[in-house]
Amino acid sequence: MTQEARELSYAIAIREAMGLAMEADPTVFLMGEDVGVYGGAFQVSGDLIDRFGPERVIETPIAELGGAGLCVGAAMNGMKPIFEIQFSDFATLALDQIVNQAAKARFMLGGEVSVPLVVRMPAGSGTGAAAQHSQSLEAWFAHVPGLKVVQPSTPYEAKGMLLAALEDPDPVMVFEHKLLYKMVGEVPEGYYTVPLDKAKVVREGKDLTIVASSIMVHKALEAAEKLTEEGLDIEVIDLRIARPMDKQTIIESVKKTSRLMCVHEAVKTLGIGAEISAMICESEAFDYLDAPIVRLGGTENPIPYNPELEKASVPQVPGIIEAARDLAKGVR
Amino acid sequence: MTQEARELSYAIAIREAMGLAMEADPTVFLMGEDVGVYGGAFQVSGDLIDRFGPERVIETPIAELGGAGLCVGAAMNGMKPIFEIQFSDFATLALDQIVNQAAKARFMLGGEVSVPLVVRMPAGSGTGAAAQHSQSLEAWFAHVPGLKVVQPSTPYEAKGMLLAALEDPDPVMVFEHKLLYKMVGEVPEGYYTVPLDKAKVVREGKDLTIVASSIMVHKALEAAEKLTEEGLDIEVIDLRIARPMDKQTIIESVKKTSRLMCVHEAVKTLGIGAEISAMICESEAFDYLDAPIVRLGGTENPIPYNPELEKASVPQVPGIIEAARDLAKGVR
Amino acid sequence: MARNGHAADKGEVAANVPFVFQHYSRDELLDVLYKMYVIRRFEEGAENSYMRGLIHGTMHLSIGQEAVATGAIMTLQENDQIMSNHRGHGHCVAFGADVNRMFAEFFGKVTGYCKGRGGSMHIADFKSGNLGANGIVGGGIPIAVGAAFAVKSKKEEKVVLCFFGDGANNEGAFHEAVNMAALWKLPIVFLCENNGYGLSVSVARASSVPNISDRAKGYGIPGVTVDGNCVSDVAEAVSEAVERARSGEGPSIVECKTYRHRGHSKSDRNRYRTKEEIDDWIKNRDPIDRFEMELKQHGFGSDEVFEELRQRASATIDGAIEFAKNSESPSIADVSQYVYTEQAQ
Amino acid sequence: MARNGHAADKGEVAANVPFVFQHYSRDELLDVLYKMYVIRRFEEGAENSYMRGLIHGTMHLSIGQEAVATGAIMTLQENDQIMSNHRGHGHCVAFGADVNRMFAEFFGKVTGYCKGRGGSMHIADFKSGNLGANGIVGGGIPIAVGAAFAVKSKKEEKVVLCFFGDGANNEGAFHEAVNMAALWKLPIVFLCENNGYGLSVSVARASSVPNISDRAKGYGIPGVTVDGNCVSDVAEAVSEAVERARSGEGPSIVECKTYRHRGHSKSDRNRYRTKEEIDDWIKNRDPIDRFEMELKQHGFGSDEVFEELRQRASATIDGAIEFAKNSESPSIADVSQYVYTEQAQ
Ligand SMILES: Cc1ncc(C[n+]2csc(CCOP(=O)(O)OP(=O)(O)O)c2C)c(N)n1
Ligand SMILES: Cc1ncc(C[n+]2csc(CCOP(=O)(O)OP(=O)(O)O)c2C)c(N)n1
Ligand SMILES: [Mg+2]
Ligand SMILES: [Mg+2]
Repeated sequence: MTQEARELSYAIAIREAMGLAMEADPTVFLMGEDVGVYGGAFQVSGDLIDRFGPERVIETPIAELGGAGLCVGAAMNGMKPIFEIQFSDFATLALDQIVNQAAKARFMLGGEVSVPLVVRMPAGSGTGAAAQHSQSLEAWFAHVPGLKVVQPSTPYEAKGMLLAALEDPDPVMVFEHKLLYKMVGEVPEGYYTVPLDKAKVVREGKDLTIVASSIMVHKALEAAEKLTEEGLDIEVIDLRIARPMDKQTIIESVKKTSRLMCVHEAVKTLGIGAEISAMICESEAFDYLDAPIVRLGGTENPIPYNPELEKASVPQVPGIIEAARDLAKGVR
Repeated sequence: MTQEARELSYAIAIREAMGLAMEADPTVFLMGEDVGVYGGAFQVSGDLIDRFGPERVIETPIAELGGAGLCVGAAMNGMKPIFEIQFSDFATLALDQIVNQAAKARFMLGGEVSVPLVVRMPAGSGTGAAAQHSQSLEAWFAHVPGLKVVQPSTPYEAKGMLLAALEDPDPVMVFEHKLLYKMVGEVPEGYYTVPLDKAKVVREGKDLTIVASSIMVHKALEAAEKLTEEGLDIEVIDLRIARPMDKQTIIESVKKTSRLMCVHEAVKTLGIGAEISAMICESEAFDYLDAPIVRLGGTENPIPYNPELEKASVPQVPGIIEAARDLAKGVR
Repeated sequence: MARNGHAADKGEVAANVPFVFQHYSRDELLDVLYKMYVIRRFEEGAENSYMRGLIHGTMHLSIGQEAVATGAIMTLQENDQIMSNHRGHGHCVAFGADVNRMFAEFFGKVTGYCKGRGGSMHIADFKSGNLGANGIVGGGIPIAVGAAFAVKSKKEEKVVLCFFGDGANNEGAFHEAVNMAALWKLPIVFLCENNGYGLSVSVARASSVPNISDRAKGYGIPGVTVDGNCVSDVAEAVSEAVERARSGEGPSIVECKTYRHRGHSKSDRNRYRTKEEIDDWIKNRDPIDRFEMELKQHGFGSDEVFEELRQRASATIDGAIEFAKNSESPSIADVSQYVYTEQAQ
Repeated sequence: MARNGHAADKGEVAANVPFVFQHYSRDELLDVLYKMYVIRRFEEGAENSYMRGLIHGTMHLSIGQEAVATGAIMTLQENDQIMSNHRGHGHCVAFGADVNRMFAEFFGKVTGYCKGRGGSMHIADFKSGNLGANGIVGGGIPIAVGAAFAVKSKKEEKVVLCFFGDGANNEGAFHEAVNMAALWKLPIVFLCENNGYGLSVSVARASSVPNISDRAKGYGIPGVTVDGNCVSDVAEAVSEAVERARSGEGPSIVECKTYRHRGHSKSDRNRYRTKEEIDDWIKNRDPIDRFEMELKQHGFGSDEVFEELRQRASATIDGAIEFAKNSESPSIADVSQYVYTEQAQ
């Protein structure tokens, strides 16, 4: 297949990845609520049901724990399940199977089994769906040895990381941001993978490093662009993978810029920014820091329904600009 | 009642707290698996069933999600439930009720309801119970606005913090360390509370601050004691509450000692040490740091069954000594 | 209102007179009809406001299911409680909520039931005993059982009526909660509003039994299935279950077969249902049409009476939308308010 | 071994001859008895090693339940799979595991099935088709259904036999998994080992139905209850369910009523059971005594034959304990091994 680039939406890029994987490997299947004729709550599976039929695109009853467990068992028996949890908030119902079973099975069985399970979860706020449909819970999963946790920020990453996840022998949690589903971007045709262990410098700069994840990458880039007007040259890193974290890329950047800011949508306390900050403090980059590390994250509340409050609950471009300006200009 | 001190075990101190609360307030009840005639998996409820009968000490079927939900509903309807989850690992099954319901109900309903739920969970490793019965998951809960998360480290705290939790109008998660249940210590008679917003300096020192939680407080104290032989004067803080974190006590200490180490049993990545480290970096204490902040936490694996591997998976006294020595002596 | 009124004395009546006509007065039944109108107008008003961009987020309309909410709730007594779910506007209205505050909530205003923090999926009227909608399918079921547990603990006389969908019965939460309620004979009624689909998945493709009430056999409790578009059938089955619950005999499952006229939520293209099926339910099986007809048959109303009630309902909803529009938005500075209970120092 | 052998041809036999004596040869049945002995000795050996401090952690002994594991597993064919649970030693042995590697696991040695990482609660013999024990009550049930899903997807002939306890049936995982298995007619048999208690809570205090097999009605699948201390009754019910599963008709629940002679785990003071009850089961209803008697009645064995098998079982277990003792412990440096699959670079 050619690797020619076209523009695709994030949702369709994911669908394309699933389709390619299912074509190539008969053990791949998609399971989840409303993934069939409905095409998925966010229209990600779309027409896969027409292409692969109900034996490979399986609509479950509303039963997240059971569905996850089914996928764990199928994975142990040689299949490669893609389990879609309709909103990542509902992973709270499936955590026993993900954390106690999938993540630990290989270890508990002394390496006798692998669980090649991919869990896809729409996450994040911005749709007015309030507190039980808007959380960003990736930090929970990143706290769990045995899991890999990825957060694609573009259609390109969405496709390539999902294909990589499907090649991976271990359980991979894919957090897809709902507001990105409609984002359009270049996506090569055919099969390619984006490795699951590398962050990506998406904008080079020398004054300040922003490590952002998921949708915040775009907000950070926008802020960085605006700040060029003020003469600031900001480096932006797309974290891409929350576990295992690519420490080296961040360390190198901080050694260059001497200033670090982390931006994520999850609640600030114990969000991934905490780990990045602590990790940098432990690393050789600590000595290069010219200012304290700054974290921007969600405010300490559930996501509210009111749209203005909702926006105020997660970092936005003006806030990033302000924080970056303060950080870049203030010298300690 | 007199406030005379006696020696009690951690388990019995908890039982005493439950008994006092149940005597004082008819809306308090204890619910959980095997909390009745069996006396609880760790013999914490003990004879409460004899004292208060099966209407207030309620054995549930094995159904953590349902049990948690029942307690949420009872709390909304004016009761004060103590829900015992037999091992904190099984909270994975109850998280929807804890995180999506209990933690958010007040917020989602605009302050119209409170959920005065106390969840008690035996946590931690050291009993040879392997990967699904040994986790330390408090960081997950500390990431959730709406919850309070406490980790009593002594019989005194166990009783006083549980009584405080039962006075609290909001959901409080109490992580009890299994290996502490038999620990004996001074416990005043009668009713007293330990406030749920203050860490505690358990040993004063000037060379280095160790912030430890739960059982690690004792290991840190032991390490500190040993290091006096080497002329080191170590301050040890018992974090006590993972959410809301008492930042001020830690900041003050770091301003004094200029060196910080965090020790917890949970997996290091995204354990509470990450938050402490990041918080200090953001605080005025950053400028006082003479060395990078060090974190000691669980290794990046599930808890293994083999006892030597199990021990190697969480911080132990020799490791704390070594890390503290390095940190205290190395100057950057 | 029927909910707060008393059922008419049982007298000697012909066996074929439907339950509600035996037990409720004309005024009470017209009030039920009025509530059905209000629900219908409410949902239409919400839909319209949504389409005009005045309401954001998502919402689940109960148009076509009005007989379940009203028929079930009319059997309750003053202090009884309900647990609603994501498709809860009708429950809320039937239970007597103030539609002004409901609309204000949808508009995200401080005058809303949740002060703009909850929206449609978390609408509640806690103080009156509506324990609230829930964004988690099945999530309310254990909570409702817990509410019933508290009722029993406190030796109160209340009953909790717990609404859930046909899709929800496949969640583990349902199983765990129903088992405990049955085991401990708690004062609760499990009311399954079976509208044929859980989002896009039909009952036949989601549940291994033809009727959700069949699940009752696995718990050793009564289970019945009734026509959910018939106010009287709903009320009859629910009142029996409520009586059972109140007298300490424990829970029942009452399954009400109904249909939602609209899509699941805003973004539904209805690819999983045929146009014929939808049209049939709208044209031939509308619960409001049916109840009007029955009222007429029993001489309890006329087109004029109905029209007047309809007008009143419309005016109420128009007023509610105005109220909502004119209410204040919450202040952004208060974004983290209500996370914890404010405690006196 | 019976599991790998073929059932004897059905011939003309008297109707009152128990199932296994109609369908299995003398050698096969003596092998079943032998396995029961091995399980019993295994558990005694484990208990003893535990008491002597050679094994740490916790374990759940199946003494008294040997007829369930052996009677159920003898009906399986070569490639069939089982899902075990926390009380899984007997399942593992009956399925043909190497007791040396089992003991080595309990001793935390690298020669153990889990290389010392899992211990009793995670003992598995994955490559042979024992998908493993589980520390989460009910946790294995959806996994077993998933295994059966894979079997069906790949159009294999296998059946999955899923063991779970009476306590586990109250978990939501049970409900969700059984519903899906029933809905999709997956090749699985749900075998409830009802030993009367989930830890300290009796079935009557935990489940709202008298028999766990009653739950089957709520899923529209067959449910039977048999004497779990009778090898033949277990084998008969399970083989019917296995046949049904294999022929594509879907799952069943087979409930086997049995009893554990020991406490729930190491630390159980048995306050929830009377001494009389325990003694009755030990003295009058021991599954091994009973099977011995039946074998004798059918002329398939004698005290001498049994004694020889017992000796052999004891020797096997003694050897296993020696093997375990003499095996190496894992290296501490490898503490984080097996978290992720090692991938060729
Ligand atoms: C735990 C959970 N899973 C999935 C969803 C997404 N979801 C919302 S409503 C719904 C369908 C519910 O079906 P049913 O219970 O029949 O109620 P209905 O919408 O038909 O009224 C689904 C799948 C959810 N909100 N919560
Ligand atoms: C999810 C979960 N809840 C609770 C426990 C603690 N626990 C272990 S075994 C057990 C009893 C299980 O009873 P049953 O299913 O009847 O099996 P049995 O022990 O009787 O063989 C309990 C409560 C657990 N391991 N997992
Ligand atoms: Mg429905
Ligand atoms: Mg049992």
